[in-house]
Amino acid sequence: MKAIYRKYRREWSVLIALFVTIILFSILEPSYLSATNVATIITQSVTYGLMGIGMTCVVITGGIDLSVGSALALVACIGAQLAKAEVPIPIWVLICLGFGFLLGVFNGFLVGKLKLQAFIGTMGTMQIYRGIGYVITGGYPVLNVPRSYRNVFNFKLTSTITFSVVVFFLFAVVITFVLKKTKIGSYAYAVGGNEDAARLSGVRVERTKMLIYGIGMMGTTLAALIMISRLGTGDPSTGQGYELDAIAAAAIGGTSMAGGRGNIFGTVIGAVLFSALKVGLVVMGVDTFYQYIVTGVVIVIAAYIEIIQGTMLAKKSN
Amino acid sequence: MKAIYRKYRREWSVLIALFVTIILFSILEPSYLSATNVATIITQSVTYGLMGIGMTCVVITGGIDLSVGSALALVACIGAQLAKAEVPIPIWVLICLGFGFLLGVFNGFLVGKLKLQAFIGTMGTMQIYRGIGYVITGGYPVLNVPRSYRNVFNFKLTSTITFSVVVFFLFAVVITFVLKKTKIGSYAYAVGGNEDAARLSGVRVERTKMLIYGIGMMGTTLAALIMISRLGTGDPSTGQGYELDAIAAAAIGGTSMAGGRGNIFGTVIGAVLFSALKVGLVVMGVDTFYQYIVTGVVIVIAAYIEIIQGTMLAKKSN
Amino acid sequence: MEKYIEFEHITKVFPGQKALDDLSFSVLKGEIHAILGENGAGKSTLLNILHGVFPATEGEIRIDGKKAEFSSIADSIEFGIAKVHQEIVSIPEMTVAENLFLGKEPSRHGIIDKKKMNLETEKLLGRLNCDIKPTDRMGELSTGQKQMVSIAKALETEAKVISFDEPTSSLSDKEVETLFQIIRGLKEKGITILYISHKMNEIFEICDRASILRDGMYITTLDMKKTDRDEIIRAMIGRDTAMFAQRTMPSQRKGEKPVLEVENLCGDAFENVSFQLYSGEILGFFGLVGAGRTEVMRVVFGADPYKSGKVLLNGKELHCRSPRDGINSGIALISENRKEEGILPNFNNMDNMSLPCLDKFMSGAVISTKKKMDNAKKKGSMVGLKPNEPEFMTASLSGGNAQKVILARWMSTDASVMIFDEPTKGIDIGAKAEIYLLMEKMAAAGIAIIMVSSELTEVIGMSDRIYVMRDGKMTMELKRNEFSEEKILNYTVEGDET
Amino acid sequence: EAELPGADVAEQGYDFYDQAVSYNDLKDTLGAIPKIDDEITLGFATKTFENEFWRMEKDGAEAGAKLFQDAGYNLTMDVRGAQTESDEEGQLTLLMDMVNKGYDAVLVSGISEANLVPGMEAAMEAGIDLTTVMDAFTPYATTTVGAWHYQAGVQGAEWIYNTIGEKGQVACITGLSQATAAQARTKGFQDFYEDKDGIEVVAVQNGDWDRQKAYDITETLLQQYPDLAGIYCNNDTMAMGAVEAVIAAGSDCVVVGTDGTSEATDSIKAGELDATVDFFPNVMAEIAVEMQVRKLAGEELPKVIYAPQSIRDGGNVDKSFEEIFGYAYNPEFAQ
Ligand SMILES: Nc1ncnc2c1ncn2[C@@H]1O[C@H](COP(=O)(O)OP(=O)(O)OP(=O)(O)O)[C@@H](O)[C@H]1O
Ligand SMILES: Nc1ncnc2c1ncn2[C@@H]1O[C@H](COP(=O)(O)OP(=O)(O)OP(=O)(O)O)[C@@H](O)[C@H]1O
Ligand SMILES: [Mg+2]
Ligand SMILES: [Mg+2]
Repeated sequence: MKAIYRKYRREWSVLIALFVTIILFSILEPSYLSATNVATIITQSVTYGLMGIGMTCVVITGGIDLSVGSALALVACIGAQLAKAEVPIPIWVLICLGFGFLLGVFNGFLVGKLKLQAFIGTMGTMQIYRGIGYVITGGYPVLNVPRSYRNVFNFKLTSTITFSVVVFFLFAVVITFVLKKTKIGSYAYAVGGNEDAARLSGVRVERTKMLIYGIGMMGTTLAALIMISRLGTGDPSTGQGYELDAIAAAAIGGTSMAGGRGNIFGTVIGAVLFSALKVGLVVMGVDTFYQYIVTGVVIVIAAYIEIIQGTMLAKKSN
Repeated sequence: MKAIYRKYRREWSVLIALFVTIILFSILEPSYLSATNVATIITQSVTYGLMGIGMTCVVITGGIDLSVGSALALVACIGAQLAKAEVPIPIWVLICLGFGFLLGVFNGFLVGKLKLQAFIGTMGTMQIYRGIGYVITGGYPVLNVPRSYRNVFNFKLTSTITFSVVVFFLFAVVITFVLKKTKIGSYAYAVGGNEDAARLSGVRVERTKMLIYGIGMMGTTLAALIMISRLGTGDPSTGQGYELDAIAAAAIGGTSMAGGRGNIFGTVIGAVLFSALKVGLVVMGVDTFYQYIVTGVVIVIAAYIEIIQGTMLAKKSN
Repeated sequence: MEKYIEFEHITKVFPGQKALDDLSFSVLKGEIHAILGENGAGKSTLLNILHGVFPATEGEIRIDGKKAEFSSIADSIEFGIAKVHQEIVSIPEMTVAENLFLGKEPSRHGIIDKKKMNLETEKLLGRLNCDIKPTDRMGELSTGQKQMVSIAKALETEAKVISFDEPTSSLSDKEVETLFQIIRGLKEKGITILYISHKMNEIFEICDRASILRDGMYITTLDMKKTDRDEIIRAMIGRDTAMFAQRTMPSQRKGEKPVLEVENLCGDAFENVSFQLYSGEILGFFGLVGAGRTEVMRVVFGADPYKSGKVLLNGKELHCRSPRDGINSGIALISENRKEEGILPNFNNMDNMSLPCLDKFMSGAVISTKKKMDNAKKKGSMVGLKPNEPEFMTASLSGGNAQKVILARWMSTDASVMIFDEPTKGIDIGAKAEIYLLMEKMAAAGIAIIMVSSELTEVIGMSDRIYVMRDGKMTMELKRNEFSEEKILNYTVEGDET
Repeated sequence: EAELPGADVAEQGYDFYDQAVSYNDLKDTLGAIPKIDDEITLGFATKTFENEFWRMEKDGAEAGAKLFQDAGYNLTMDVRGAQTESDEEGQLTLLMDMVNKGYDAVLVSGISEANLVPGMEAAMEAGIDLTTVMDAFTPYATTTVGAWHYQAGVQGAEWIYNTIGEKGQVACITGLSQATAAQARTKGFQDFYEDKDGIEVVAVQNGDWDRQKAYDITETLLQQYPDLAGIYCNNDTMAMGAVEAVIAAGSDCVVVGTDGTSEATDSIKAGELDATVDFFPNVMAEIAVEMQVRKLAGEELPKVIYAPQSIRDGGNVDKSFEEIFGYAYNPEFAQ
């Protein structure tokens, strides 16, 4: 038990933060825990969660991907255009995923092969992807995606939960598996932990980065497809600043920005925590100006809980 | 000569990128190199440059400060309010600088003392500072700052150059001196280069971080004061996304996001490069959508020039 | 002489691990006091507590009768305690002088006097006979050179106590000699010195007394003049052991054709290096710090590019562009620098061991934890890892045990050519013997072994042949019957080129 | 699949819808507002309060609600804003919350044309009527009460045209946003000059709705085109930045903004900003509330109602709404 606790202490601390948030809100506003509201929280966490999972992969290698918000918009526009062109649905999904993967691989190429700093390289593609999105759409949202395409990710499982939630959890499971059980996952952690040592142990660092940036971008691609489904629109200006939310979900979930450490479960909880917080502030009708302050304070506290958790644990076992 | 070249190769590469940009633009649009236009480029680089210099300090310690955009707005609002309350000018400047310094020190406290990850800690204060700015102003820009205050940083030296440019270069010189010649500067590099080694050598890491985050925020504070001078207004919603521009200026200038490496000269050139690019795109009347793509490509190329520069040099010196 | 440093009932518990257990002894003023014990006995932990790196769980330390409790390293340095750390910790982007004076720069009003700093550095490095410029970037130095700088760093302070945690692990005898002269000079000035080493001859040469730890407990303190090797070793490991670097088997060299041939290889730090390696052979490479041995091995392995020349494996030319290529060809390189190039700090022992050859641990497309674990247990016990727990984080191991994990990693790869760069660096005396035995067994199984080492006794004791390098050039090849310390040392400093 | 209420508007484009009606024309055809005795809860999911425009909308909606309360209606109004200009998910969250809470009708000002879709679908399913106020036209709402963006661009362009003597260089600083309003305003601006030979449109540049960026662009443009005669900005915040740059350069260039925020009108009074296209956001919101109540009472209304908008310059900045349009907003209640 203690061993399990120790192994997952990062996940515990963000779970604690999540529970505290939920309990506080439901004391302050009993309707907070209504079924529809919980469904809203989960549904809203899907976008950040998927993007956060992808970001976690990239951050584990010691990198970062600032282009995900722009890529979200670009994939959404192209996906919406293809859907309006009535591309057969399975091919549509595959093309979009493949395209998203390539956007990620290009980032990985800049960072791994050309050795650009991840921050600056993906800041460049953040602009490039955004620009391409505007150019191909002329700046206008791609409207009226046919229902059949919208239903792919958006059909209702219950009255309030859609298939997108399943996609989210499936993606989380698959990526957890990839990170924990496959070679590429091990290599990702190795590269993030100590790049030189990894290279000397035979890890092909460049290839690993390209693959991982590609895999990570699949999370954003799924988020884009779900966005098309939910909104029926591909909007070239959407997703601005989402990269920070994705990073926040990962970081709150215990992923170290220095690389080598992080896991998907923590990120998922981090995304749900974020969503629970946002929904809570809205349900309570907190003034938007104060929402900033509350959000900021919660981020700091959640991050700090993780730190004191670590210290307390070290003390207790003495 | 060669030694000088090697020592400053990072600065060279960004200088090369700057020259290439300028030459390209002036071929395409001869009026680009007019005296007034050059003055415009320099004037417009002041905000990003000052914030970039501060960011460089923080990044050298291995950190990052995402809160600078919000802090810019907060300091601008408070500065504008104090100016309207007719606080004596020297005291006004000192209070603002001190207040900015404290905002930075608080970030340094979270990162250094509480050991939060810089990314997540300053993402928290980014929200908090923004919220405070809105709350104290009620969301309204603080208008009609008296001329006497506006003239402090904005009086004209020539028909086109204002005092703000002098402030920019003075700040660059002072911070260069601090980083290269003083203990605290040396410690900043040491902490960023290898925090353990620095601590084992007796460097007080926490104190160093608090001070450096504080010093770094002075750049943002000066940018805020200059903004008040130029616009006559303290706007609580300004500065969103400026943190990325500040980081870009630093990174283009050769500062490593991993810490331990970077210098002010590079950042200054990086900021001017950015400004030259922006002005150039406007002067050429490039379509807004394509501006994104061009900007992204220039970022990537400028960063890549630095890399190939480094490799070529390493080869040649053998 | 009076008691100067008193350790009183020191206990230190790490999560899930008791590193020190109610330990008490004292050190006299102005003596050179050795702290001995097996890997993981708690030596570094004890010094780290003394230096304020972390606090003791229980107990206290008194210096000069006063309770010494440092809440940070900066405090202990201010108090006058200096330390050479076991792992080389330096700031690669800064110059040698900046590293040396970090935390205590000569300055006025916070402004650093760089000129003075460089001058002092030059003087200091001169005293240590090292060929390093104050303005060199730290990251460009070889491991041994970095070690010299960290020693210089401790000497430079005006400390009352200086402790050395395995200062000589990458140094050759020549440099060690210089270091000892300096340490004796410090002792004459009345400075108290704590000295950790696994090299028995050093202890006898320089130390006055030795305190011995075993499993975190204090065993005894011995006077070096009244004791001998055997007594010390018994106290350390509780039994007798043959620990001399001595071959137990005759040469296992097989075949007429070399397994590995290197012809006129030129790289960044060496020129025209040629040698042959035969199956079953243990080939020694000796040289002073910075001679270029590490560079040659990195090129052969594929970690660095080369300018010209050839590397042939079993007669076929190799073109290793990356370590992966080297590994796939059956070459393993155990790097000398375990912290920067060896350990993945975020991995546990089994993951650290399995990284180069994950293919071996797959069931289908999935990595099998069980296979990794089995391998880790097996290889861990072969190298005498303590604790031999596959899920223990490698970064929390003692220095010597971390080195053993790296050995175990490369033994997991089934390579046919094993290159050991300073293989016994930091390894305790009992385990050393086991590792020597292991190398012999590998050789007997037909593996070709290169052993780069700065320890002359080890090179002479274990090798079938020895190549000597100096300044990036091969200076001599010696057959076993030609080995002599004198000859070898001659070629390391001023030998003619072969 | 059922046709959405505003599908035909979407087809033609909000700014070009052939059956759109201006409130100025509509008001006389409307009768007294029918009395509703039931309790009414209205929501208003607006954009960010960081922008004064949306705070004015909020004030207007609350003032409108007050009129009804004073007239004896049992009406509650809940106005909430998204956190930032790009907080699309957050705005959806608050719409969802209003739907979950079972409001009778919701006024929406979407950040983008699409970000509120799931919430609006849920609202339709729950039989909650929607009215779009001002921004981001969406076919889910039965009625849209907002500015005629295209016309605003034309008005701004025309004012500049007349002021600078029908010839010279002009420029436009746009906002790039989720809502296509900016593009409609810009198009109106450009279309107006299409056949004006004396005018050269030298630049159309994105200022991101940001004061400092607009300042920088203006500064650059004035260097390149020292004779620049007029700048039209897609909103007032950018206009305020542009005006400072014009003053700093000592240029005679005129600056026209859009929105009619207090900052802009104050600046016009102070003689700095030249003009703005005022949308009278307070009145617009009051009209929207009125229309929503009428719909709840069962009245049929046009799908697109353009709220009153007018150029404000030095000549009429001190005039009230009534002085400008010849009537005061003062709805008539049935007894
Ligand atoms: N940070 C840590 N966390 C957990 N255990 C630790 C940590 N540091 C050291 N230990 C454990 O404490 C014990 C003593 O380690 P220490 O480094 O003091 O050994 P040592 O005597 O210096 O050995 P060596 O000769 O190999 O350097 C070891 O078992 C080690 O695994
Ligand atoms: N990364 C590097 N960049 C530049 N020079 C280097 C680098 N690594 C090593 N050198 C230089 O190459 C020379 C050979 O170093 P190498 O590490 O091969 O020596 P060595 O014989 O293994 O000695 P040591 O025992 O000190 O490791 C040294 O003089 C060193 O300064
Ligand atoms: Mg040790
Ligand atoms: Mg070596």
